[in-house]
Amino acid sequence: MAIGVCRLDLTELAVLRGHAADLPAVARSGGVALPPTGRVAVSASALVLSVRPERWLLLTSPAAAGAGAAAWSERCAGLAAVIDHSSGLAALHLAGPSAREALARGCRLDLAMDAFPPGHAAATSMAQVATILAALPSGLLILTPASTARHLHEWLMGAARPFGLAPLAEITVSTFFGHNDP
Amino acid sequence: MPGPARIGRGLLTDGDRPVGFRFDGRELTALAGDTLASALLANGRRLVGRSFKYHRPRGVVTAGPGEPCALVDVIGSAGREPNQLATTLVLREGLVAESQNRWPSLSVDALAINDLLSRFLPAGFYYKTFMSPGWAWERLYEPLIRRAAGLGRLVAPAVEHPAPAETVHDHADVLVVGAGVAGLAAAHRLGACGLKVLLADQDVTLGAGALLEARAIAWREQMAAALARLPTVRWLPSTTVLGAYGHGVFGALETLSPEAEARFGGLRERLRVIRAKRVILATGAPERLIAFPGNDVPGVMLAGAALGYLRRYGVAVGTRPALFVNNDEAYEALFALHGAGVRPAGVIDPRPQSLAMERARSLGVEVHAGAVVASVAGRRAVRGVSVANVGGGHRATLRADCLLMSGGHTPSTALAAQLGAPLKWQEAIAAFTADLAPAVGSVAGAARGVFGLAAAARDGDAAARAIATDLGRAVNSAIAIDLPADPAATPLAELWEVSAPGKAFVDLQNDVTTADVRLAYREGYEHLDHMKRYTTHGMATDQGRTGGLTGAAVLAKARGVPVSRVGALKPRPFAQPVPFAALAGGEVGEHFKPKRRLPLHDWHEAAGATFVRAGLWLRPLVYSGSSGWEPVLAEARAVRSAVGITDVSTLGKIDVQGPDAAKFLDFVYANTFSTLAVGRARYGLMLREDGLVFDDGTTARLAPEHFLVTTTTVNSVAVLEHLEFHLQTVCRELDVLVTDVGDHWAQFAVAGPRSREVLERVVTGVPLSNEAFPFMAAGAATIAGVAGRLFRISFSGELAYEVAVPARHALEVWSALIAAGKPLGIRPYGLDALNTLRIEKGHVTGAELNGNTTADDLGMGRMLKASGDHIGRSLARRAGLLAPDRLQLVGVRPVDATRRLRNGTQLVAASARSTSLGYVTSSTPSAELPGWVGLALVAGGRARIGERLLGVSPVHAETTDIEVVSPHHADAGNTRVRA
Amino acid sequence: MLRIPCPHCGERDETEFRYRGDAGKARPAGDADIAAFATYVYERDNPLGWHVEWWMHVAGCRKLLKLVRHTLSHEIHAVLAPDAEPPFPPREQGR
Amino acid sequence: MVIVGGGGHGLATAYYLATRHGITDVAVVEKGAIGLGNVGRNTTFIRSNYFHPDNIRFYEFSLQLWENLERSLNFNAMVSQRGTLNLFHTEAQRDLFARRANQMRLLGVDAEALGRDAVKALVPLIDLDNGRYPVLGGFLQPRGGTVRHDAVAWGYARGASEAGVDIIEDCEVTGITRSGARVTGVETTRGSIGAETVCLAVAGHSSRLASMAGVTLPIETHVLQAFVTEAVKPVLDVVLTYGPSHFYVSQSDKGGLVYGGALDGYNTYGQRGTLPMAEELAACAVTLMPGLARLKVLRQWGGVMDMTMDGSPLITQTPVDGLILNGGWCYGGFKAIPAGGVTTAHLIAHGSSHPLAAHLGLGRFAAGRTVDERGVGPFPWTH
Repeated sequence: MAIGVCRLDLTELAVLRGHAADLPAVARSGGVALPPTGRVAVSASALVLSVRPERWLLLTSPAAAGAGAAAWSERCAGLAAVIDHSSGLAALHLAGPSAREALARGCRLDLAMDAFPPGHAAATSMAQVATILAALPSGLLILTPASTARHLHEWLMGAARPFGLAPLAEITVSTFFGHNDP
Repeated sequence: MPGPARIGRGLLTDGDRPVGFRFDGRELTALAGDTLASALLANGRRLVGRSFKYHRPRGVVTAGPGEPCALVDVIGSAGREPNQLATTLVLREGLVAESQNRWPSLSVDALAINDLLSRFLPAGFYYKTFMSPGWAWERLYEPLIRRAAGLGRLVAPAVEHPAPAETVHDHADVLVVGAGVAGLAAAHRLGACGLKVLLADQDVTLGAGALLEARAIAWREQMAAALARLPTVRWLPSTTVLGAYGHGVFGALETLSPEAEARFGGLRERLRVIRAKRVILATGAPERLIAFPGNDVPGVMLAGAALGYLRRYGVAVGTRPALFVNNDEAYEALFALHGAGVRPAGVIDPRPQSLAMERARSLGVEVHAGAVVASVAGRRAVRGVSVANVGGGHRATLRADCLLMSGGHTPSTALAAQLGAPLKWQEAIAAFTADLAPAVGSVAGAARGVFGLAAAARDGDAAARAIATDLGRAVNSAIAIDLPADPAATPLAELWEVSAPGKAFVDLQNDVTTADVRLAYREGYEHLDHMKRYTTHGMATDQGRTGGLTGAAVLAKARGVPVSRVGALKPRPFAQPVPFAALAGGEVGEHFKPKRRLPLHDWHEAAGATFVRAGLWLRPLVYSGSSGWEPVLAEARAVRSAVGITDVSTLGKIDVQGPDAAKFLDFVYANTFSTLAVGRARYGLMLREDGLVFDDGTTARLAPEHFLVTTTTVNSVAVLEHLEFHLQTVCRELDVLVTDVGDHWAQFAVAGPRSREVLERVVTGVPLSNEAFPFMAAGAATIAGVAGRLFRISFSGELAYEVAVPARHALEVWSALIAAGKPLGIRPYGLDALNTLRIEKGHVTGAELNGNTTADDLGMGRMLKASGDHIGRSLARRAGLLAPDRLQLVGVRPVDATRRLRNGTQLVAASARSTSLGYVTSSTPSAELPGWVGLALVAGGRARIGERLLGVSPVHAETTDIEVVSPHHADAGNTRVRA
Repeated sequence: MLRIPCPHCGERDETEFRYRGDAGKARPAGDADIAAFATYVYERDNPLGWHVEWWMHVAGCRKLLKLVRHTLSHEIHAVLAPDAEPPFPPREQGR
Repeated sequence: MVIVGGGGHGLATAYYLATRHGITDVAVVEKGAIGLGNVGRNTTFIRSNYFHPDNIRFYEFSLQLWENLERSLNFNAMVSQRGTLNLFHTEAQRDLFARRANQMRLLGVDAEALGRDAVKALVPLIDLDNGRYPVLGGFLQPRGGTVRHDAVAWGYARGASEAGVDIIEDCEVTGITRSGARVTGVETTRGSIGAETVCLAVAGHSSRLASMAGVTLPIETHVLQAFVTEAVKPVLDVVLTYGPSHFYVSQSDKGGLVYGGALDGYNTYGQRGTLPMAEELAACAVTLMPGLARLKVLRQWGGVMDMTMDGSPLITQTPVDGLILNGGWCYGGFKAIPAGGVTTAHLIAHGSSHPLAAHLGLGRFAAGRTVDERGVGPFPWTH
């Protein structure tokens, strides 16, 4: 299996009271669709996932500091709080047939393909660290707080070793854009 | 065939692969697939250990995980591992094992004198003896007892790195515990229905009882092949389900095969945490002993064990076995040995007649019906048995070299009981069984008293069908799982003990005898739990698996009640002793807790920082490898005299947005935030609802409906939860969103009289003059080209700014600040210097915000808002929290400036040296003043400013004259921060 | 170990949640007296039986849940939104 | 009078009522068999190292009673003063322990500061530099130690019984009767018993019993787990505590390591253990003492603790006249048995608090005089 480090920007949209119905249209104007809680949606320029009710994480290619969040802030003014997590969360990508088996060494969720198929997303903790998992056709994307990213990465390397580990690669998140859910 | 007692092919041994091992220094050879027990028996070794209390010679009693006696120390790369079960320890080339609890050697054990002294060492002897003279318990008896304690000896390995370990999380529709016939049938049925099944069994192979009876071998092979074809069934061999934890959660210990061990880098076991919608407990019914004099002599073992050694390993446990049983099932051992050419010495059975007895007679075996074993000849090995009539009276003496016993079978009810199932007494098998509620699962096969292989298979299938239906699966009735019909059997006759002179054991490992149980009863310990605690019955590593119920029956008899009235002991996890390493998993040592690292961790490391572990964080303490205060004071003085820079990214940062954000902050803080102007920051104090201080920090208003709250490092998680909790309960009507942004922002304090000059060189877009950007100003700024935020706040007491930028730009901004400050003498400072600076300034941290202080105690009583509700408002007004003698924050200094202060020093009046008036919370050598300065909490402290007290630290043998002063040692007028 | 069916995330191990105490109590009005607040903050019904209580899904959706849980059997009868009234009392079960 | 609860505190209270106050018209009623509640399922530590001077005095009194217990009871409770060693791994912890030890010494109680070398010499198994939370030193109370828990219940029961107290087993209290604001007796599964004074000493069941008299307590019931390993030859000669996970451990005379940690974190009456706690504590054990890796854990169990809102106990009158409470012991009840018995007996006999237990009344909460050793506030699951 292969563990890749992803460079990406993350912007969170959190709906203000009474505006849940308005946000999807605004999101569409920004080129993304908002999936329901527990799901990932892919558009031409972003992955959007939701693991908290009425909150979405937009994953886009890296830009200047805060630029993505600033654009969304303008778009969503009065409808949603917009929070930049680009530096707050680190992203790893796991590919290969053993990835889910390796993750079962620390993940308490059922990651079997039928229980967590591509298109699903979940927040949980793994190796004592907060994580957000997204199942993509290419593998699993893991978001984790920047301060514990090294801990999680070290842990993942250890868990993956018995399954064979490909050299570390840097992956751009745009690789995943445009691949629709199966 | 290595070993004189190996008389045929075993199902599990490979006759072509000899394996060498060493026991008590002797080189021996056995076969691949052997356990240490089968290997020793194959080599004719009977004596394998000494008992706990009496040091009596002991041999192998079982062929599985319930073994009470055959415990050994294994010596290898993992050190000396005590109490390994020879009966489950799979032999590997070069294994080194030693017997335990004997000195100087197994055959000559000096402490065996305890056996002769045993008249003076009955159960409970500790409580009544060893009392005189008064000093003797602690100085003489207890040390002696402790030296004699334990069985094996633990010696840690001399390796530096912990062995690999891991915990695996499993999910299934149904967990089937036990891969005997009932479990196999159940797993097969469930798998055929498409359900996800985990089939866990402690054995290395499938089959259990089916392995032991020749007529079931073909069925077992068919079953194994069928299961292998079912994609949703996963068999976990060598996996013991340790405990049932409710809500479908089970813990299991998997012991890896040598092949798997190699693949996983030397991993020996893994802990499995299994979650299943339903469970089928097909855990079988272990055989139990009979308590008769000499039932512990090496060579006395359970009948089923002898059968196991023959079938599994091709080992005959003796050349002339006698059988002492009360049930027909146990005769299978005799028939099998007979079939393999071993001539039995005879059968002793308390029943007047039975079908199995008839069959034994027909094979020409001498059968003593209506008889019991009254004694065993031999000490280190069985030489013969003395047979008596059930009603008493000697009947015969048999020459035998082993004695196979069976007092019946006791269903394994531990897991069911842990799931809350009540126990029911079953007269037919003289044992308890338990049933599960359908929503939990079911018990199947021998575990619920259904004996006979065909009957157990049908039972397992029925349980599986019911569960499959319950889980909404169609059941295909075309699948047949039938076994050859079970032979007819005569029911057992209850037989727990034989009354005859001599020690008859109910707990072989803890050396508990029937006499001990009766003594406990006579002493008043008639409750089963009391008897257990008094005698230690059932408390050994085997948890009373072979004799637990027997002991209860002996107690019942003493009390004159049926066994069912005495009940059973509460079975607690674990079903099998679990190595710490396996329970601990991989997150140990360095990885015991995650390390939170600063965005600039590598920079700090390269700069020579010594790190301190602050909760999960690693923070630079001082940029020096050497201890002592000099490097710290050099850093602090740089801040006081020029400029310093420190990484404060560990502070909690919470984004608060929404129309009601200000209103919300007014409620969660004890002071007001709605009046804060955009572009300004304010120090805030949060209380708990009980009125005591919870946390403090600076909060900035970035926009009318957008605030940034900062928290202390240590409370960042708790404060976020506190805010979220109140937003979802008491403040439910408020439209506010709070979001953790702690890791997104790297934050640096640039502090010192020349800090403005540094900032002016890197900040664009914000004029930094005192008028344009005064103390407590806050706002967006571009720092070294990076969009970030700037706050004019100060923890050090100097003119200072905090710079916040997205963490991925931390290095470029930090580097730019250092480069800009270089001509001004900037230097990085660590937590120690930060602490020095804040103590001098009288700022509080966790040492003062200790959960027992009020705002007023800390000198901040005036901050509390006069009107309006807030958390903690009401209870802060309780009399006890307003009392004038409360501990209040003050400054302290040694009167003699050459003396040091020490945290935790108690403060007393010279006139009343045993009455604490308070204590030193924080202290440091001062960067600004001569000598040490400190903060303290002192009773009525503010009124004592100017007084002298004694600082006493008896644990350091120190007494110091202390002057109570204002907590603001430096810049009491607070002019620097506004410069 | 509890498995708590989070309405937003599905069934999760108890280790993902933080217990926040008795949910059967309401904070007194801000101007209530000390005695009322002392009762609110310190006294607990602490029943052996069904208990309405707060759990926050800190490792998941971070939502606060109101559970109706049996304090002996640990059976979870209901998982509700914070403002929902618990369906109380559920059927009693044996001790 | 009736004492509800045949555990350590109930039996000790009965014993001291009879032997110190001559009150023998006492019935101890126990719903099951005596000594099988918390007194029979705890980890048996005794010590008097506390922060609050009032707590130090109270627990020191208890420790001194332990030291003379076998003499007074003529029953060997196997008091073993092998020392209690609190390790610290941060400077903040060191400061707290120093403050506590100094306060103890002011009151004449033994306490010593140990450096790393001394810690290592005392406990060779410790890996001082374990990587995650290196041990910086320790504080030792040499007179701390362990007691054989079952013997305590049995010894007090025997002593009380010999002094004339009735101990009634298999007798569950189903109601507390009142006449106005006064207690008049108890109803039990074996009939009614009239009494002028009813003392509750039922640990985790305090709330349940008090509610029968219409009293609501500042108590939640939580489980504390404990574990024991297989018996091995001596490897640990002191009672040891280590901050992360609140891990504590000692080796019993029989050879098993007895250990435990923090509360599970939610209220429960279920006396059982959980898997996450077993994993957490094992990880802590192996981190602190890697040499334990191959030692095997035998059993886990749980006891239900009467956790108060400030972590300190209650020896108190209640709003109902004649109803006395000995409870709220949190997980510290075992070590307090002798002092709890003496001071509760005093309260019953004199109608006023024993001077050493005056700070343990119910009124402290509303008055704002809580005795919160750790400063965590009214969140009992965090105490």
